[in-house]
Amino acid sequence: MSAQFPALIIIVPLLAALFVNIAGWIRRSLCFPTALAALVVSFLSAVGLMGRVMADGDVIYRMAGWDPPWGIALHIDHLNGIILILISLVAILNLIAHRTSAASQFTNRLGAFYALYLLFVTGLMGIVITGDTFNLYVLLEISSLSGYALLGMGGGRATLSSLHYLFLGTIGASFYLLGIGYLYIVTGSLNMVDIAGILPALENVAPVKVSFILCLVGLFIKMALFPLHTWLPNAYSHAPNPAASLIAPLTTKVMIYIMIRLILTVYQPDFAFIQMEIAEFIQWLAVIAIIAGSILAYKQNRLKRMLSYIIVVEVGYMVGGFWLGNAAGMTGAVLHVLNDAMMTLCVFLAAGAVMSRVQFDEFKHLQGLFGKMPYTMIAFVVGALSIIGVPPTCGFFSKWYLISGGINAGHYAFVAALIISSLVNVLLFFRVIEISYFEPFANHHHSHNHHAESLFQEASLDMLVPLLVTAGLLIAMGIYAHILVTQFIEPAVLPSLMGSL
Amino acid sequence: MPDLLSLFLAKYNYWVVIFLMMIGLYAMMAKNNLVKKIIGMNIFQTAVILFYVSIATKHDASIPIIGHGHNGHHAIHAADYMNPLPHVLMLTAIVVSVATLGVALALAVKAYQQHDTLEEDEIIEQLKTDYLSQQ
Amino acid sequence: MIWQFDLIILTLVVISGIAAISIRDLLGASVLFGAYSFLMCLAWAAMGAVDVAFTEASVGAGVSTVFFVAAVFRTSRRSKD
Amino acid sequence: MDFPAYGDPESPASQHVSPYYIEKAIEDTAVPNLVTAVLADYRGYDTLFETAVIFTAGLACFILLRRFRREPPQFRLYRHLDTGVTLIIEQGGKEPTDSDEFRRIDSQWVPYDLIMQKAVGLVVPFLQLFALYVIAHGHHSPGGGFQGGVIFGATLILIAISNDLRSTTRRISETISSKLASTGVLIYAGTGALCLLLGANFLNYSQLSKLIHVSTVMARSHGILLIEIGVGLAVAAVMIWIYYNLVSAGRHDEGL
Repeated sequence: MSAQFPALIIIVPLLAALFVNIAGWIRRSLCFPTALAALVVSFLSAVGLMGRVMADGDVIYRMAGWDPPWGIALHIDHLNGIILILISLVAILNLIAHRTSAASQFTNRLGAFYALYLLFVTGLMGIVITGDTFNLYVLLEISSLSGYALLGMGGGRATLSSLHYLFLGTIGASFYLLGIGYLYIVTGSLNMVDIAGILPALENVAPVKVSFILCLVGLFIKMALFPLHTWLPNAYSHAPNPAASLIAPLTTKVMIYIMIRLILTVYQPDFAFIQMEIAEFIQWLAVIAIIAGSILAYKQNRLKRMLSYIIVVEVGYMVGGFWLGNAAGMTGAVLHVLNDAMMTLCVFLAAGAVMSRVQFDEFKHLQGLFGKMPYTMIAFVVGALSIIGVPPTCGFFSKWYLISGGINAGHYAFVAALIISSLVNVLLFFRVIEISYFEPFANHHHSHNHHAESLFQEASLDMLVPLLVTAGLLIAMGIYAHILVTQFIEPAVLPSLMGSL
Repeated sequence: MPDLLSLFLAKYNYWVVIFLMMIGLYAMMAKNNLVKKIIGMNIFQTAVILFYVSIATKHDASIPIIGHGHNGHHAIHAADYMNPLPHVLMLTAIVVSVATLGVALALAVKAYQQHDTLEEDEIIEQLKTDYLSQQ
Repeated sequence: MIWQFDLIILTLVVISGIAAISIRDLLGASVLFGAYSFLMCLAWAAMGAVDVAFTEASVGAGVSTVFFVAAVFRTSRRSKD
Repeated sequence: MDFPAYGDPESPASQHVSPYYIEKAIEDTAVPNLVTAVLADYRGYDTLFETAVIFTAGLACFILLRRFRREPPQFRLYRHLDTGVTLIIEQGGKEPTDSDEFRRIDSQWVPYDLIMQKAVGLVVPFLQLFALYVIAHGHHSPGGGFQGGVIFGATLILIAISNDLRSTTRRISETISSKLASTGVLIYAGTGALCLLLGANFLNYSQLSKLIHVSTVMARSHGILLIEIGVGLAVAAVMIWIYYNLVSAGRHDEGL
């Protein structure tokens, strides 16, 4: 059965999504267990697959038995193996955490919600696992469409911001499609490895350059790099919590994965960093993203909105670090993809737990939370420390790699931007922690409600356990950062660098 | 001048694609009405599809369906049939575009239910006044 | 594939595309978008992509237009631009 | 300009991968329509997710628009069929039953059109037959599950437009269309999973020959037919599902 792990990772959540949709009409109580079981199977397959990659090297799964480049092949190496585990883990933790709040929010539409949840995860896993450029586009659209629906469910601003996200996301995906079209014109192939074999021999590089730029612009829109970030804060901060804390940690990170995959596997670092002559420009773009994102985050007065702007900053870290083009920078970027997904999950889950009790996430409503929900706030503080980059947590280590990459490359502006944004993060989170720790619990938003005092307490257990597990993982990933780097990330990043630079 | 004209004619498919993409992008950026933006989005997507379809054509080739009576006695020459692969990809892309259209229209109808208008600036105005009244 | 035929259809495609985004009546815009899709389907059929053309005829000119009309029916017909 | 000219048979796009499909598709799958062969077999994994995209769109429209809370309307409109007079019954008034004499109508500007109803009633069976033909004949002519499914869905939408929304929701309720959509994708993914259980890779239809006793090539051809049926079912169901939600803005009471 282990030969079928790559198919199982994708197919089990897809089948479960279909069952859950039917179950939603018949017995709603079946939805959650089915979804959980499917994601656990997916997670275990991903772990098993990673074991195979570690033991025997890259795994290639030929869909329908056709050899690439004629058929579609799934290609798993160290890089996407670890990201597959990450995606399924985040999806499981968030699913458990929002079991009760989803059941109370979506009532009649619960089956559809879980089906979309699973389709979103299927789409992301499919993007990560596939070795075919066009298949990537189809799965990108699955995850995007389910994402628009999940984000647009909330009332108020959510609808319009989701529609904006849809417009920009469609433009981004169409640019990507056009990019691989140009690549197809000159190579005649869609398989990533096959294209990589053809590209170096081409004399005619203009279409390749055009295709690279088009793919990059499309992905920059989808990953919300600074000037193209406008859809993100609105879409994430107004979305319902169960959806926001799934989509916020994963979408941008998977888009960055696509960029890394295209550069490492398809276009080759040599072409991307040296021949294209845009590395400098993109590094500066990343610096601007980091600084501008930090400033915008500072101006917010709502928790989820502030966290959304921090995502924009983190995208700047990863893009900038990767485009430094040296081993430390790329290792840092990949490590930060893993860490940032977990820490974003941690803070969004904490925000969701707070909002499950307080209903609002403006800073002024957060007073006295430490006394009322200590465990939630401890987890929030761990997440905050990790985003700031304080040593025992994992955020420190990826920042360390990013900074040393910046110093190696001699790009001191990037280093300075990293340090400044870390300081701004200190201010940002200290402000939240100060309000929630030092200011006494104010009764003003409950004064009209006599039961408020008794209702207002620590978050429910099924929300608290995944939250604390996530916080624990942040520390564990920090302590075992060197294992992550030497066992998983360096085998993924270094060989492609050796070949070219 | 004839050179330029022949250059244009040999590659006019690219020009039409670019022109349609610009129409689509213009509608998405400059138009204020949500349904207009959605129409623009669809035009943008069909432009990409046109691009793929046009790279599949071959002069003096037939449609990619192998005729009846062909039972393997004589070899099939690839140059006699058009390239089927872009057609396959674009079938998928059309499906994706109608799916996106459905979701976009659903969001537009939902926005209309909330704000009673399809004009984007009026919706944003309403959201701003709501936000200020909350403060 | 006859290039004169192609060129005429593509010109009509461009014209109906521009018309669809510039007309003020949204119901008219929906119908013009249907015409745009149908002309596009002709262009693809002329390029030999019969399956794609068939799909566009049923999806773009058929169901998409119905969806547009349904959405316009539920919202408003007027547009400021 | 470094781009290949329009219609150039020597362009790299037509040289590397695609000649294999053109020359080998009949040998491998016994399907003369190359597009169907590539779509459903060589790149069947793409098509599975293409169907899943449509399913996602159906779910998305449902979850965004559906309102289960039913507010009774301010008034209902009934038309006296013989005279064409429209009755406006305020809330709480005595409503006539649907009969040959009176009929509930949705809004005043949608005219009751006998010719339209009867004509649609006449053509719909033929259209549905054509849709089934398109699904089944995708191996040999343009068409296939997706196109046939859309046409089938469109015939149901046609009934909804020519009569009223209720006449379609009575036949195919929302629940059924949702379940059918799931079932359609399930047929596709299930066929793939069956191949997986028979010991081959996912979607490798040649393994179906163990079950139906034909050659592996014909097994691929039959496998393609099976998944086309799944696609057709899913697409037809999703099209009417989306239409229900869009046209009634999620209330499913009245429509175009």
